[in-house]
Amino acid sequence: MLDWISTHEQMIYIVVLMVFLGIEVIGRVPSVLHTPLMSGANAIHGVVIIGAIIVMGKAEADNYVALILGFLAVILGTLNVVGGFVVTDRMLEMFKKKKV
Amino acid sequence: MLDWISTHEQMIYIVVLMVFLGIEVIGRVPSVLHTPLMSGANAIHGVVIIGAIIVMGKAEADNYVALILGFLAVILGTLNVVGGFVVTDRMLEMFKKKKV
Amino acid sequence: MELDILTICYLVASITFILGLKMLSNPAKARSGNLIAAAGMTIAIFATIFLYKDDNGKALHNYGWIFAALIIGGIVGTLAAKKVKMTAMPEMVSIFNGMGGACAALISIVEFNHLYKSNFLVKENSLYISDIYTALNSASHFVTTATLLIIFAGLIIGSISFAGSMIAWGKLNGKVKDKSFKGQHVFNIVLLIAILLIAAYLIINLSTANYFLFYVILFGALLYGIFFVLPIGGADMPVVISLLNSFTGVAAACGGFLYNNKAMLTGGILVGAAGTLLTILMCKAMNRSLTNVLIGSFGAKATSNAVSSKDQGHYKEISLSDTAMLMSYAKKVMIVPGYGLAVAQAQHACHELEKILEDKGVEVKYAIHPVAGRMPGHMNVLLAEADVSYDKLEEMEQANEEFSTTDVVLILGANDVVNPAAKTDPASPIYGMPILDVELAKNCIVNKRSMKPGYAGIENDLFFRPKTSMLFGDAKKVLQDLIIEIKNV
Amino acid sequence: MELDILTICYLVASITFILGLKMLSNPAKARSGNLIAAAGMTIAIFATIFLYKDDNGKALHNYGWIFAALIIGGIVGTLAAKKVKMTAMPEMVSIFNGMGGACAALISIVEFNHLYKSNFLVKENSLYISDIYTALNSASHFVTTATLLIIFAGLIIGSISFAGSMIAWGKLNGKVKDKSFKGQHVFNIVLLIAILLIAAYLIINLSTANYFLFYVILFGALLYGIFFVLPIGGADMPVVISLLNSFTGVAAACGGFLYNNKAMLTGGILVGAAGTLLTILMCKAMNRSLTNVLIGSFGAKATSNAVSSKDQGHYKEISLSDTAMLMSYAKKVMIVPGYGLAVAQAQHACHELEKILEDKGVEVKYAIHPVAGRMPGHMNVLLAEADVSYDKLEEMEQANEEFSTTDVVLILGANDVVNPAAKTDPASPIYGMPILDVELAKNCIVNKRSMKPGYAGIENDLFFRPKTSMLFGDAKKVLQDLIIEIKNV
Ligand SMILES: NC(=O)c1ccc[n+]([C@@H]2O[C@H](COP(=O)([O-])OP(=O)(O)OC[C@H]3O[C@@H](n4cnc5c(N)ncnc54)[C@H](OP(=O)(O)O)[C@@H]3O)[C@@H](O)[C@H]2O)c1
Ligand SMILES: NC(=O)c1ccc[n+]([C@@H]2O[C@H](COP(=O)([O-])OP(=O)(O)OC[C@H]3O[C@@H](n4cnc5c(N)ncnc54)[C@H](OP(=O)(O)O)[C@@H]3O)[C@@H](O)[C@H]2O)c1
Repeated sequence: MLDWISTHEQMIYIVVLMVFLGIEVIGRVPSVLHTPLMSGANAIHGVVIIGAIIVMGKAEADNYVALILGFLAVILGTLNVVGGFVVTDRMLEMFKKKKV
Repeated sequence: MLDWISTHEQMIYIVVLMVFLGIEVIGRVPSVLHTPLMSGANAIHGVVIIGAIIVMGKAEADNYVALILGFLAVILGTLNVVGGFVVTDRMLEMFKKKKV
Repeated sequence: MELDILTICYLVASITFILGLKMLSNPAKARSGNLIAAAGMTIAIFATIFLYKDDNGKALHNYGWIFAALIIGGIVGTLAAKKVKMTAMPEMVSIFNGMGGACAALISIVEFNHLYKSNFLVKENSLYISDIYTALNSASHFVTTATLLIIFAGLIIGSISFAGSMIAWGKLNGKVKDKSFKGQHVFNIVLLIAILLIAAYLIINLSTANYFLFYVILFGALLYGIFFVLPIGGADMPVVISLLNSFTGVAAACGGFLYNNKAMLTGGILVGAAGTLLTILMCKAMNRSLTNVLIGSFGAKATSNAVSSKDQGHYKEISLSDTAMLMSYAKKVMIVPGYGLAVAQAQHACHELEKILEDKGVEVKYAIHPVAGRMPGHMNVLLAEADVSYDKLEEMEQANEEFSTTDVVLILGANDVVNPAAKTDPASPIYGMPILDVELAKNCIVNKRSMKPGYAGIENDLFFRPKTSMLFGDAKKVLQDLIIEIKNV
Repeated sequence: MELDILTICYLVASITFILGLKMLSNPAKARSGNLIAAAGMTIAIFATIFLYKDDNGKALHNYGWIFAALIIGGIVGTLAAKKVKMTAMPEMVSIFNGMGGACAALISIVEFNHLYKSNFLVKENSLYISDIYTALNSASHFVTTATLLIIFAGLIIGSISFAGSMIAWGKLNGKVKDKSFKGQHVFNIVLLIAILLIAAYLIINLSTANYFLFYVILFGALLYGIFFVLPIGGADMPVVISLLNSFTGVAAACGGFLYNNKAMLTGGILVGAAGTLLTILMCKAMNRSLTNVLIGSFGAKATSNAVSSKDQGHYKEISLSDTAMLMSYAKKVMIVPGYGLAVAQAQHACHELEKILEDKGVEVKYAIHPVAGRMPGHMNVLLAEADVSYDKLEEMEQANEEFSTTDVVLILGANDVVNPAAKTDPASPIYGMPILDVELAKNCIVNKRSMKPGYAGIENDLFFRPKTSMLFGDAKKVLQDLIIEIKNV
């Protein structure tokens, strides 16, 4: 366990720092932006699609489980990413006049 | 050069994230706290003393240059750390009644 | 070389995620922030497809499949997101979030099979496992344990997020009703513990004998997701979705560990942290605690209150024609939209009323409470759909300044956000929530269908105040009739 | 095992640094933030001493020396920090900052010698180099290059920061005067480029023939540090110190790379980034740009202005006795302290005046401008030293609201912060800086020694306004006489 810490020291640092950043970064969001922000964040975690792509791309041609599940995973991931960003953009359209 | 990037990927990440954090974290400091904040930050970079200690602690008994310079370095580093934190604390004493 | 470019692409992606999220929390930059993050994501995806190499330097294959999937997902996603009605967007977000969770779970399943195969069956396949070994750039068989740990985490969190989101979605569009049986919370906790225990057991000694338990876990997690969300009141779904959202973030981060992929790791953790904070902020905005939302005691209290509450004093009603009179001869009218307006889908009628009054030379404005409706910005979105111009919408602060100079306030299906108890009654569940001071105006007309309470499930003194008069009926219907009346004035 | 604990200690330290800095930027938590960071630092230091192992598992030795140094530094540091006068604190900070820079530079020197020795001389020593190799956990002779790069960066930045801080210190306590010769900026730039070129050359091909150039670089860097700060106006030293502060941070970070030490790395970068932003914020507060401060065009303009400025209209003076009268019979008096009060060290006299007036039943308050004096919070610190109670100090916003109800405003050695030009004259260098609206008060008495301009070096219309009357003389002297007069009223 302990030695795992020092072998993964840098990983741990990255995680800790990201946590701080995640909190700092949205610290002062006005409540009217809560929904778009949620939706934007939702699109960002669609980055999981990268994993799906790797699974898919590594699957041997005979390994149908991997192929099919991977295929599904990529579709779902894309839905998350594309849908997420588009919906967010549409929401923010609503607020654009605010900016002026 | 390029391969240096991927060998030090995580280091680079840590640096980048720290930069963001450094900026985010003091984003909203009121101008009356500028000086104490500067002083506190000044104390924090005294962490360089760790390097001085390592130099000192590694120096072979016959290597006078290392010993003397290392010795000096540790003293200076300590000055930075101790002095820095104490001064900051004194400054902030001034503002303590503000808190109430 | 290619790998280095890939690294850089990932770094860029991570940075765009941070910047994007930062800008998303600032009204002026939100939209470009979203686009920046999207750009970063695109880079990361294509960089992965073309530059990724496993640790034996093998590039990815099955490009056909990958692009097919990308295109399908892309088209469906875009269409769904474009077609959805403004007011149904939280549902959409919930679905997309579920997709992400499912994606994470699927990855875990596949990786588990790989790991299992390569560890216990065909050793010739061990090339692959060595792969994970190095991927986790660590030594010792400890790896498998760590890998398993990550895989299980991804599976459990992902599944919960998926199942939960689906239920949340169902609730938002009314397909699923609030259900809860006695001691459900106990059941949930037990279920969760059971899942974790089995997982721990498998991680320590996985064998050909017990590997099927993996699927038990999968099933258990899905079940938990369902029971976790079922009892929570439909109005709290925005909060729940935001929470599940951060879950999915963590699930994605697990993938990041699994493939030692920084883009996934940073993106996932970032959303995990930000999502959690956002969830808390959302609760604050309605001033409630997260636990309060999850244990749903609020909803419970609501009903009880509603029942127990006796009609304290008497309220006066006002006829359509009188209302028409009052408004046509007013100098300034403020409209306070609330959840009811959304339910009645009366935004267009409302806009029409506004125009007619303006033609009569009446100044009309809208007073928007930050948590009016069922999601932050709900009213902005709703009215924007009926293209009410934005300069007519006033944030709570400005609005409260203007009420004193207002002749008539028309409250359309709003209740809690104009409940004086929030200021006067420390015992009230909404005590402390800033509200719209409609009482400052000369007259105050409230349209709702009955005297029933709103979301908070509490009586509203306002209705019994001298200045206030009730105009019962469905918002849409009432507005349409009102418009006719005004025309005839 | 020990190494793992060390890692954890470092992680803790890094976190305390982040938290500490975050809390330092929030008035309510600042002090505890400072203590938290200090605690983390202590942990990091002792963890290093006792747990550090080089890559051959050798622990540190020379404990005697180390502790001796720690004790000496600790005692001297504490005493210096405790004894220093409140108003001299920026000087102190400057010194300590210089120490840090020097420390970083020394480390680079020692490491360079090691590296040089082990690379070009006694090969038996190569144990040590392998050490650095692994320390940088990378392959290929590229390492030495990288190591050299880091060492040089640490040396150059550290030295600049050291020399610069010393000059800044000298300026703050008046030992060093502003000096600049024609084309100094060009000279500086050339010098810097030269340094970098030599460094680059050494990094690429270091040999027994050219290694002495290392010391040329050291010397050059020190020289640059001096010439960098010399021409900048003494009043801008707080900004300069803050900048050098972030330099030292980067220098520390170099050490972090060198020893692959996360505490140094994170701490250093954190300060580097935060310090840079802080520097910019400081400039904003006085609304100037950083370049403007560094190139010092401000100071230049100042003198020119001062010379060119003709006395526009006439001002009226007021006698001590009249002032005494006016104040004793006033209901409310506001005192506006400025840099002059600090120069005259008149804070105690000022406090006494306040007490006497209060005894006479006059309400006395202080109006504190955020950038009054020569460092942010200068006035707070100054008045606190004469223990003026804090409820008497009003921030600019509140103060501006109170002036209208004030009978007499007494301006003690303040000038720019009450200069109406900041609001009216777009051409003025201080245009846009928020100021204290002393003109709202019934009477306005200005104490300064002459009609000379202040920091910004510009005329002040206020002095020529009907409501204003001048009370010339050194603040301390004037106040003491004023007190006597008031006693005799
Ligand atoms: N904005 C958010 O992010 C968010 C999220 C979750 C919860 N909430 C909570 O939701 C509440 C929002 O307050 P609110 O005043 O907007 O809504 P509300 O307090 O829930 O009141 C809505 C009122 O509209 C009436 N109504 C329902 N359908 C109607 C129809 N067809 N025609 C006319 N009236 C109708 C209802 O009374 P009748 O049944 O008698 O008609 C109800 O009293 C707050 O308590 C807030 O905390 C907000
Ligand atoms: N606070 C910060 O962080 C900071 C840092 C750097 C620069 N600054 C700048 O410093 C300025 C501060 O404004 P300020 O109004 O406080 O100071 P100021 O504008 O510099 O004016 C100080 C005035 O005090 C008078 N004075 C000097 N010695 C005196 C003495 N012994 N007795 C009485 N009067 C004396 C001087 O006039 P006589 O010579 O005629 O007596 C001078 O006009 C601003 O321009 C600000 O931007 C502030």
